[in-house]
Amino acid sequence: MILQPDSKVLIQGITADIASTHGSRMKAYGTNIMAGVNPGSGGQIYHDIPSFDLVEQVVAEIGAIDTTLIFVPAYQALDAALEAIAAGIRQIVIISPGMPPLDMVHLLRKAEATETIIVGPNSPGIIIPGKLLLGTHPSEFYTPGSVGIVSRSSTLTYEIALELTKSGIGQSIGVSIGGDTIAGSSFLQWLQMLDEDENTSAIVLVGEPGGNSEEAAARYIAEAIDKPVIAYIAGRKAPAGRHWGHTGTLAMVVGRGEDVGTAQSKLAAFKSAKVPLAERPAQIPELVKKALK
Amino acid sequence: MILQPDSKVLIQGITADIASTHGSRMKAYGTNIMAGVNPGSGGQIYHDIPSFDLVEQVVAEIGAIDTTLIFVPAYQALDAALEAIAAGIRQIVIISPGMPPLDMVHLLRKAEATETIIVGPNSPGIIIPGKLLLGTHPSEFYTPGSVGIVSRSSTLTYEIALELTKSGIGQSIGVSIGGDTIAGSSFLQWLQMLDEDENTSAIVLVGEPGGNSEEAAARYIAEAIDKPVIAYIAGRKAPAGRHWGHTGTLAMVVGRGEDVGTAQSKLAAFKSAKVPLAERPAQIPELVKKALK
Amino acid sequence: MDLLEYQAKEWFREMGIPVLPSQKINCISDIKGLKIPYPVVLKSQVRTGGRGRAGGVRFVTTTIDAIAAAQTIFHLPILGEVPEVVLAEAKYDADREFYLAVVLDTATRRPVLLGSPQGGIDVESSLELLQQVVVDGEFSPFYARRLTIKMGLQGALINSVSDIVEKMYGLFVQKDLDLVEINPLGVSATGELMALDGKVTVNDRAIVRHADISLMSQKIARRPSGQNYFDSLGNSYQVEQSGNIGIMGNGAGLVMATLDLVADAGGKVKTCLNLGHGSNLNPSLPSFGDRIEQGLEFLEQDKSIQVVLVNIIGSVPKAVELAEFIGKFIQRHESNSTNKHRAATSYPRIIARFSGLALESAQEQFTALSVPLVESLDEAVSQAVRQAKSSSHRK
Amino acid sequence: MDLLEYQAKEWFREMGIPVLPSQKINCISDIKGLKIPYPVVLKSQVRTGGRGRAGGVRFVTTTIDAIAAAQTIFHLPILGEVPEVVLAEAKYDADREFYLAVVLDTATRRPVLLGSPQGGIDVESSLELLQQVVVDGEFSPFYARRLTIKMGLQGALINSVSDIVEKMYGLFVQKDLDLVEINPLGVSATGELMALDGKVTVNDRAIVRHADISLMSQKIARRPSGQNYFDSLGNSYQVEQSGNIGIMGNGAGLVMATLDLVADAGGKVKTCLNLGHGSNLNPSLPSFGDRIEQGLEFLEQDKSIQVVLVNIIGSVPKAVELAEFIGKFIQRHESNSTNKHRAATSYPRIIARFSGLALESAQEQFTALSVPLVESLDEAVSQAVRQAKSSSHRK
Repeated sequence: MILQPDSKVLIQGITADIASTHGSRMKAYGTNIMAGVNPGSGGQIYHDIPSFDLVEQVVAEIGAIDTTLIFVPAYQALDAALEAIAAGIRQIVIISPGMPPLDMVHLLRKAEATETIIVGPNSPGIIIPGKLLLGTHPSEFYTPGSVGIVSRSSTLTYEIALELTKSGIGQSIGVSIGGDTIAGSSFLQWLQMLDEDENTSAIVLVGEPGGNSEEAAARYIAEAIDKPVIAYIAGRKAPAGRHWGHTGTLAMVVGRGEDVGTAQSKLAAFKSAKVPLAERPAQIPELVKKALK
Repeated sequence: MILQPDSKVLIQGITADIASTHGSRMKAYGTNIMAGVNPGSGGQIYHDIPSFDLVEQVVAEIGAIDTTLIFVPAYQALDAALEAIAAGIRQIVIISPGMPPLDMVHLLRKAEATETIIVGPNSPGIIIPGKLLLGTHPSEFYTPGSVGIVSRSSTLTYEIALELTKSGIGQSIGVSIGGDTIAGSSFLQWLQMLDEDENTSAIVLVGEPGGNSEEAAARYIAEAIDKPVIAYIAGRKAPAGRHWGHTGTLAMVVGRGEDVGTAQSKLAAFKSAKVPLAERPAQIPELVKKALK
Repeated sequence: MDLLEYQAKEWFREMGIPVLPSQKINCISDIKGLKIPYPVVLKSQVRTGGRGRAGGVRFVTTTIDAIAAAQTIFHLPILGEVPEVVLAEAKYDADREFYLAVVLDTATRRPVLLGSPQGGIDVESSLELLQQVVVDGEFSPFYARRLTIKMGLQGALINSVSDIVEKMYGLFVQKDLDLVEINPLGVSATGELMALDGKVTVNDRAIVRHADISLMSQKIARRPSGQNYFDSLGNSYQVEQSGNIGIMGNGAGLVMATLDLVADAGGKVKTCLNLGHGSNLNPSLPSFGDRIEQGLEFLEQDKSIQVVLVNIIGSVPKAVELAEFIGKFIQRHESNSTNKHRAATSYPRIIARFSGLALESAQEQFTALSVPLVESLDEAVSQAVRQAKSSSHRK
Repeated sequence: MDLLEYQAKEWFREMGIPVLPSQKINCISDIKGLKIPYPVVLKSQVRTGGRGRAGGVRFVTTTIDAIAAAQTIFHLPILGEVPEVVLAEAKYDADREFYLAVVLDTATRRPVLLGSPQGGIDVESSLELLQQVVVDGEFSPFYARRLTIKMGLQGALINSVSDIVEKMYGLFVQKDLDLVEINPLGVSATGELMALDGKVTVNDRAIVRHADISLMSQKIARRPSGQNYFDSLGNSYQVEQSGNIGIMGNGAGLVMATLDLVADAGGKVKTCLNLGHGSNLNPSLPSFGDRIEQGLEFLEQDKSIQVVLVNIIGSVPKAVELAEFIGKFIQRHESNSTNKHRAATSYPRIIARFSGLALESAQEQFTALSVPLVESLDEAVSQAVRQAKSSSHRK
């Protein structure tokens, strides 16, 4: 993934308050926000960001775009992403929550065929503290350093970043793959990227009940990741069966209501992968320090 | 396109009379018919051709297939072709007539993405006289030689082959791209292939009213084809507007009922490309002889 | 298959494309039950174009006017077509008129979106304004927005017009269309949109897989489908009103080549029939033999046809089978005929041209039928033309 | 959203999946109007499983039997759920029973076709027979045939079963499902197929874009949607029946982390609410401020909740806004309350944890409200637990 501070960034759905507000925050953070898109708003300016009607018009006028951030309403997100792919954009962060999973299935078929990276949906995106903000992470919780945070949550990710920052541990990156059933990028992809990233020396993985991506991540860490990883799983005390929409339904059918998707299943997976587990957010800094010794 | 006599060939829809009859004729002609497919007929034998339920079972048992010939009913042809593509087959001849054009649009998007060649639909396929029969051409009309025939028709192609054969002129290939609105392969592709084919010394192009593929072919011949080409267009006397389903509807809308798609338009295109035109099938042999002098 | 305006608009309504309140007028007395307030526009429901110029669209303000206008329209043929239905529709004052269409393009082999900011009757005079967007990948609404931008639309019209294009594309795919056209799309001063006239062409190949469209197509044919294979459009066509030769052949290209040869030789062709493939994959089609017999019966009905040239090439069917099929037809008509003299039979003279394997084996059968069997196409053509010129009229 | 069996079967019927003749029984008197001939099966329409074992499915041969059985079923709770409707269905003698499903798989991120030649209640005991086919590309019927081959089917069953799978997939995509299951699919001795029981789960995210499903979901909620944001499933959940702490936070993960901390510290949590994002892209959602107020009202209704821990992190909203929202709630309840003594208010004690910019600026407002504003999560948790242990019961 191209995450250079000077990479060119687009915002789709620029007319939404949240989009233009965060657009101007990203600009202030140094992100190279080139333009916004909203059909019917071509020629207008939002928080100093020029707006276009179509993504292809932006590319025609400004040149190739590295990353687009999608802020459009949930049912329009698929079309916005397909429009970006058709215009040659190969990195897409979908901020919008509420995308129906079958829209994601459709998008991922197209993304895989075109080698496009999708982060999200329902994700605050990516922050490289001090360098680049691609999304809605509140930058005040982050400080530059060498710990990578990979998560499925938004606010819980900030909480972890804050704990690290308070303990004097900076972060190399904070990324949320998004809290939805079907996510574009996976824990595995990010673990691999951070394992290869020379600015990252340790990884904090934050999980929660639902699906089986944490279990897959635990196995992958044991097999392929050289850097130290600390895991934290929220939801140990959450009632069973209530998985906040994360449920891996195939697993539920095949597993027939067994332990699938529970925090306990995830904790067990990390335990057997010998990944240190934090019991609460405040415990993470000490485990990181210990791992980096 | 791989058209070796030993290339491996599959027949989808093997239970249709026409399929097994032509299958045994192709075998007799030397074509390497490996298997047939029909869901529910796995394990049975039709005219010495072993039948399977799925294309992927054939590939698993016999290995990669070069070309599949599709004989299934029109509304099932799209699925049969997609099944073949999913099983790794990259040359597909659709014999079936009556495929709705939007099914072809769907198939062509997939075929282009996977670099699959589609010949047809509504086509008798390809014959390389004396070597290979991939379709329903009656081989008794053909004789080996160096003239390539490219056509949109079935029986009219045989008529031309017969005229050549009667005049002692053999054929290097006989191919029909199929008589439907949306055809998988184009005149342009075949002209290019035959221009590069060392066994072909002259090309006979057979056209008819409807669409604008003959006009495009005429321009392409003038620009890019080195070998002599003779054209014959049937339907000079056919009433206007009756285009036997070949009508290029975009051209009709944009051209608003002008000369689009008529035999006259096609004849004019070949004239201005300085391609010799036969007035009737029986005139083709002399024009070929003249061109090859 | 072309739909009538009112049928197209029913589909538009189902898809959520805005159309005016309207009512189908099947007979004059329906005018009295009109629920749309005057002023009203009455429109002849014919499939041919140029309806407005021909007087098929009339604006009326009272019931008396409406009855008079409807009477006129019901009796007004437009390019030979008299309407069975008149559509009564509310009047609409458009500020601007756009043109929108989705159509299949055989060159790019994809659907194409078309749009012009000058619709209505102007679209033909300003073709340079007609914008095209090829839907190369799977459709997504951004293709529709791309069209509106090319049309030069701005602001709210980008979304509202592309929303209609999206629905048109939905209809195009869902109903297997060759063409869906809105012309004009009325645009009011406030930006409200209205499909004022529409044209829909269903692809003939796809009709059978849509139960609703199959039903419509049977109604258009005005008889139960399948009575005679050549009743359905596409399998037969007329060439010259004054012709006296019928042509039957297996394959569209072959039939056209035969037609050219006959015409060049001075023959006058009345009707051409395409028998289609010798063997077929569609079990609901009549067999090849039945199609030959139905074709001969079809041509026999037309008393002006003196000679039928049957041109069959290929390996299916065999020549002996062909003799059999033709023989059945002749036998039926001979037994019906009281006068057994060949010179004055009630059915046309048949010339059979066959090229394929085992021609010789059928020669005897054809001789018995007094039907010449010819292998050379040119020879068969000249026999047919000679015969047609010398034939006396059939009874 | 889970559909009831009879609703699932209505969709099956629309798609052309074979189902038995059946009739909805809303009340006992409907039994007399039964048009299906006896023998009949009466089935409790509840969303929970294990209906058969619990006595919710009864076989009857006479009207008297049927009335008695229906009465029993209408009063029989299954895992706490009493049916509103009983389905009366013809009896079917299946020779074999298959299992079929289409389900979303989060691992492959694709729909998966599932099938087993041993359906019915056996499917759980023979999971090794359950075959899977991932629909990696766009669906085409060959995926369904692939499933039937993996299931070991042969001959005509390959096409007939894959035809049903194709229709299930059509339903899956058309209605945005998480799951569609037929279990069992009855197979008669002659190979005839019948969907004997069905399960359909609609994805909650997609409900709003289907007018028909939106309507169904409103009926299930049994009240006009949108009254309180936390009435709708997914935004709230109960933890411990005997708990006395409520948790509200912005984000599912954060709420769960807070719940774990409170429970670990010895607190008993009754209810958790997820406030969702600070700002949102869906204009039909209540604003963040309204959601905070609605959340407090929602928790206030439950008199066993003594303490509410509000945990907000991030930059939207600001701390001063949070104070405002909480203030509104308190004011409303103070003015309703006659007893102004804090120790015995009618609403729960509130602990506000806020982490973000400009925390200090709101400190004064919170003090005025007597609501502690805490920055550290651990500290907020221990205050909440301490408070909950010392609280007397609310009035």
